[in-house]
Amino acid sequence: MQSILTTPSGYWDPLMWLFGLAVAIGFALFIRSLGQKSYNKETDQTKPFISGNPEVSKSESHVKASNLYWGFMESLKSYYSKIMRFHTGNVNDYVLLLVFVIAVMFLIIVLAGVI
Amino acid sequence: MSEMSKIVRSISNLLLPFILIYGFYIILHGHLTPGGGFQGGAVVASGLVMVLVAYGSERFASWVKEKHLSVLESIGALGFISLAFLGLSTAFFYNFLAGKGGLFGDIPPEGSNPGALNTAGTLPLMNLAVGLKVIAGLASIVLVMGLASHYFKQGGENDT
Amino acid sequence: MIHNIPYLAVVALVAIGFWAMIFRKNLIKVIIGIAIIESGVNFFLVALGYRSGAYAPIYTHAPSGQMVLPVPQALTLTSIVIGVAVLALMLSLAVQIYKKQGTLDTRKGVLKK
Amino acid sequence: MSKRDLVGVISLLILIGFLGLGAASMREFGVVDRAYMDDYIISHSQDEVGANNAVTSVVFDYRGFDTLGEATILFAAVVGVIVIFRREVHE
Amino acid sequence: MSIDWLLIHSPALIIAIPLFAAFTMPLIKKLGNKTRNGVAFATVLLIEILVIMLAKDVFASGARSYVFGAEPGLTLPSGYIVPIRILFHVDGMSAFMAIISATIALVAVIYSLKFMEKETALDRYYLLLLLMMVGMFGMEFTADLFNMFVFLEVLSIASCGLVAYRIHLADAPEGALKFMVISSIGALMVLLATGFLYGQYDALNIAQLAKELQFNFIDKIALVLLLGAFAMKCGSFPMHQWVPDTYSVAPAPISILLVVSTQVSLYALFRVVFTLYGISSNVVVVGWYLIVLGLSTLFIGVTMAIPQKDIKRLISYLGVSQIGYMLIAVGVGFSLFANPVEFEIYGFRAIEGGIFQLINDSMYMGLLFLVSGALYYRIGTRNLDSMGGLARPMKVTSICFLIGSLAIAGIPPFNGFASKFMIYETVYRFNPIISIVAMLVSVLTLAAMFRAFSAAFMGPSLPEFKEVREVPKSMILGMVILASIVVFFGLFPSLIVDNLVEPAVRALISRPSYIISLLGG
Repeated sequence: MQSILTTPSGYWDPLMWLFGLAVAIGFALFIRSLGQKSYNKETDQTKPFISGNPEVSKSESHVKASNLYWGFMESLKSYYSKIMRFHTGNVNDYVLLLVFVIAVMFLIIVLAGVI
Repeated sequence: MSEMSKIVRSISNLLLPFILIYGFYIILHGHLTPGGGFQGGAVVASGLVMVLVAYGSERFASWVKEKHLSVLESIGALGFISLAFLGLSTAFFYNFLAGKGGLFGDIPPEGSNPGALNTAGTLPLMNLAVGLKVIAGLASIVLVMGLASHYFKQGGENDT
Repeated sequence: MIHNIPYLAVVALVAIGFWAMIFRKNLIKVIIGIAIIESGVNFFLVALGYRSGAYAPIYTHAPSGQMVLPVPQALTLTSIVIGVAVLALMLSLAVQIYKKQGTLDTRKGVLKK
Repeated sequence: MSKRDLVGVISLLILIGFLGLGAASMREFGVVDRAYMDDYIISHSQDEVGANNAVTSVVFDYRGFDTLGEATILFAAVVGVIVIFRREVHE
Repeated sequence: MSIDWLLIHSPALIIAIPLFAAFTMPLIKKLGNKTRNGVAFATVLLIEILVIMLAKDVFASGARSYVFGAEPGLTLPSGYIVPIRILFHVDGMSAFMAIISATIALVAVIYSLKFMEKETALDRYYLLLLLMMVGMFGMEFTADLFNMFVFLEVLSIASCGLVAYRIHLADAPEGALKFMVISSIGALMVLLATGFLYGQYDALNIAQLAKELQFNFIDKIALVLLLGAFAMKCGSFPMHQWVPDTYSVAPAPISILLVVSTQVSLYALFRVVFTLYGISSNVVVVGWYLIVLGLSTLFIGVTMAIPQKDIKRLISYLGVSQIGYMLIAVGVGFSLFANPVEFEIYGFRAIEGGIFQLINDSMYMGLLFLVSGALYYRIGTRNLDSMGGLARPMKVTSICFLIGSLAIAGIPPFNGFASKFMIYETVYRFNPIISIVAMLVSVLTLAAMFRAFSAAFMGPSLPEFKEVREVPKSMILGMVILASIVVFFGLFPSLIVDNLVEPAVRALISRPSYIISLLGG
C-alpha cells in the first residue's frame, strides 16, 4: 500500500483516516436524523431573538478582520508591544541584525573549538 | 539633464572619436593585451555618456532611441550565448575554433611573443559580442536615468 | 602581522561600509555603504592573487619571470560588473522612493510591522 | 547613545575583531604557497586556448560560464532599470 | 540528437535554453502578445520536461556531473590533480530542488497569462521571470562556490526587478530596495567567505574544498559568514523582516517564485553545512545553531502573522514560520551526524521530514499566494478589513484557500500533516520540548489562517461586492494544479517519500560520494 507512511514509532495512513472520518460523519448524521421534525420555515422559529431588539442588517453584522481575536490580542498586549517595537521597517536594523547574528556566531562557533 | 555650454559640447565632439577608437581597440585586442569586452565596452559607453551629459538627455534621446539600444543589447547577448551553444558538439562553452587553423585558429608560440591577432579561437568573437552588449547596456541605463530625472523635475504624472 | 596590511585594509573597508549601513539614516548613504563593502571585497580578491615581484599574466612582450595568479583577476572583473549592476538598480529604486514618499529617510518607510 | 547603537557598535567591533584575526592569520601577502589551479592556467592558456592573455582565457574559456552569468546580470539590471522608469503603467 | 546526448547535456541546457529565450524576448516584442506568451510558456514547459527527464535518470542511475568547455566526464584535466573548469554536479538533492523550481515556475507562468494582462512591458516581465528560473537552477546544480555567488546575484537582481514591477503602487520601490540591500549584502558575505577559502586552498570547487578542508580558524570564519548570509537569505529569525515587505508588494506569481528562491537559499545552506563542511565541522554546535534559529523563526513568525491586516503579509509571516520547521528538522539530523547509531535510528528520518516539508511548503504557500492574488485581481485590495462574504461569488478560490490553510496548519489528510508528523516524532525523540513548541505553533497557524478565512470569505455578502465574479480560467487552472498536488501528496505520502525525498536525502548526507564522483578516488 503506497499510502502508509512508516515513522520510527508507528505509521500514518491517510486513507484509513478518511475512512474513520466518513464513519464519524455518518454517525453524526444518524444522530441528527433522530431529532424532532417539528421545524417549519416562515414562522417565528427562524427569526433570531436578540432580547426583543430589532435585528441588524446583514452587512453590518459582518465581523471585520481587526475585530477578530480581540481578546487574544488584549491578553497578549505586553508581548505584542515588545515584538512590534522590534519590527521597525528600517533597512539599518536589518543590516544591524545580520551583523549581530554573525558576531554571536563568531563567539559561539569559533570559540567553541578554542575553549 | 539639460544642455551644457558650447565649450563643453565642442570639446566632447573633439574627444568622442578618440574615445571610441580606444575602446574598440581594447575590445578587439582583449586576448592579447590587458582589457576585453567589458572594459572596452565601458570605455565606449563612457564616451557616449560624455556626449549625453554635454548635449542633455533629450537631444541624445532624439539621436539614439532606448529601444534601439535594447535591441542591440539583445543581439550582443544572443551572439555570446550562441557562440557558447556552437561548442555544444563537445560541451557547452567549448572553444571550438582554438587551434583548428582558419579563423582565429592559430596557436601563439610558447612563452613571450609579440602576439598575433588571429589566435585564441572564440575569445575575440565573444569579446566583440560582450562589448556590444556592455556598450548598449550602460548607455541605456544612463539614458533612461537621465530622461527620468528630467521627467521627474518637470513633475510628470503623479501615480502614487 | 605587518605583511598582511592589505588584508587588514580589506577588513577596514568592510567595517566602514557596515558602519555606514547601520548608522546612516539616508538611503543614498546606505547604498554607498554597500559600494564600499563591494570595493573592499574586490580588493581582497585581487590581493589574494598577488605574487611578490611577479608580472601580469599576459605573454605579449612579457618579461621573463613569475606571473601573478590570473583567476582572482577574472573573479574581480565579474564581481565589479555585478557591483555596477546592483548599484544602478538600487539608485533607480531610490529615485522612485524619493518620488513616491518625498524623503530618503530610512525611518519614514511605509512598510512596517 | 541608545541601546540599538550600543548593540550595533559592540557587534560591529566583534565582527571587525574576528575578521581582522582571520586576515592576520592568512598566508603572507605576496607569498603563494599553493597555486595548482592558477599555475595550470598560466602554463596551459597558450596551447589550450591560444590566448596570450591568461586573464581573458580564464574569463571567456576556463570560467566562461561565470561570464555568461555576469552578462546575464547586467542584462537583468538594464531591464530592471527600464521597467522601474517606464512611464505608462496601465494599458 | 539522441536521448543520451540530451541527458548528458541537459544540466547545461536547462540553464541555457531559458537564457536564450530571455535574450530573444526584446526582439520578439514586435510579434505581438500571443507570440510572447507562447514563447514564455513553451520555454517553461520544455524546461519542466527536461528537468523531469534528468531527475528520473539521476534517481535511477546516480549523480551526473557536467564540465563546461571540455569533454564530458573529464572533470579533471587529463593527468592533473585539481579541477580547473566550472563543474556542475546534479545529484538527488539538486534534482529534487529543480523539480520544485520548474513546477512552481510553470504554475506562475500559467497564472500570469491573465493576472498580469493589464500591466505594460510584459515582455520584460517574462524575461525577468525566465532569468529568475535560471538563477534558481544555477544555484541548485553548481559545484563551484563563485558560480553559486554569481547565480545568487542573478536570482536577486531578476527578483528585484519583478518585485518593483508594479511600480505604480506606493510601496513597491521600498520593498524592492529592501530586498536588494539584503540580497547584495548576503551575496557579498558569500563572496568574502569564498575569498577566504580560495586564499587558503587555491580552489573554488566545492568538492575540492571539502576534500582539503581541515576546519582551522579561517575555515570557521568562512563557515560563519556563509551561515549568516544564507540564513538571512532564507528569511530566518531575526533577519526575517525583509520577507513580508518583499512578498507583499510583489505580484502574486512572483511571490510564489520568491518562496521557492528562499528555499533555494535554504538548499545552499544545507549544501554548505552537509557537503562543504560536513563531519569535519563541529556538528553539535552547528546543529544546535540551526535548531535555535528554527525555533525562534517558528514562534516569531506565527505570532507576528496573527495580528496582520494585509492578507499577503499574513501569509508571508506564516511562510517565515514554516521555514523554521525545515531548519529544526535538518538541525536535529545534522547534530546527530557524528554518531551513526542514533542517526540511523531517527536522525535520517528527521532530515527526510525536513526535506518533505520543503516541497510541501512550496506547494501550499504557492497556493495561498495565488489565492490572495486572485482576491487582489477581483477586489483590488490586500486589506482584510475591507473584505467579507467572498465565498459566495468565488467558490473555487475559497475552496483552494481552505485546502491551503488546512495544509499549512498541518490538518490531515493534507500534505502538511504528513511532513509535520515525521518532524514531530523524530524531534520528540531528540528533545521533547522542541516538538511540543512545534505542535503549539501549528495550532497558532490554524488560528491565523482561520482569521484570514473568516474575514475574507465568510460572513454575509457585502453590498460593495455585488458584481464580483470568479477569476478567469487560467488563474483557476494555476490554483487547481497546486491544490491537487497538495491533496495528492497528502493522500499518498510514502509514494513521495520513497521515490523523491529519500534519494534526495541520501545524496545530501553522502559527502564522500560527492567528492569521489567529482574528483575520483
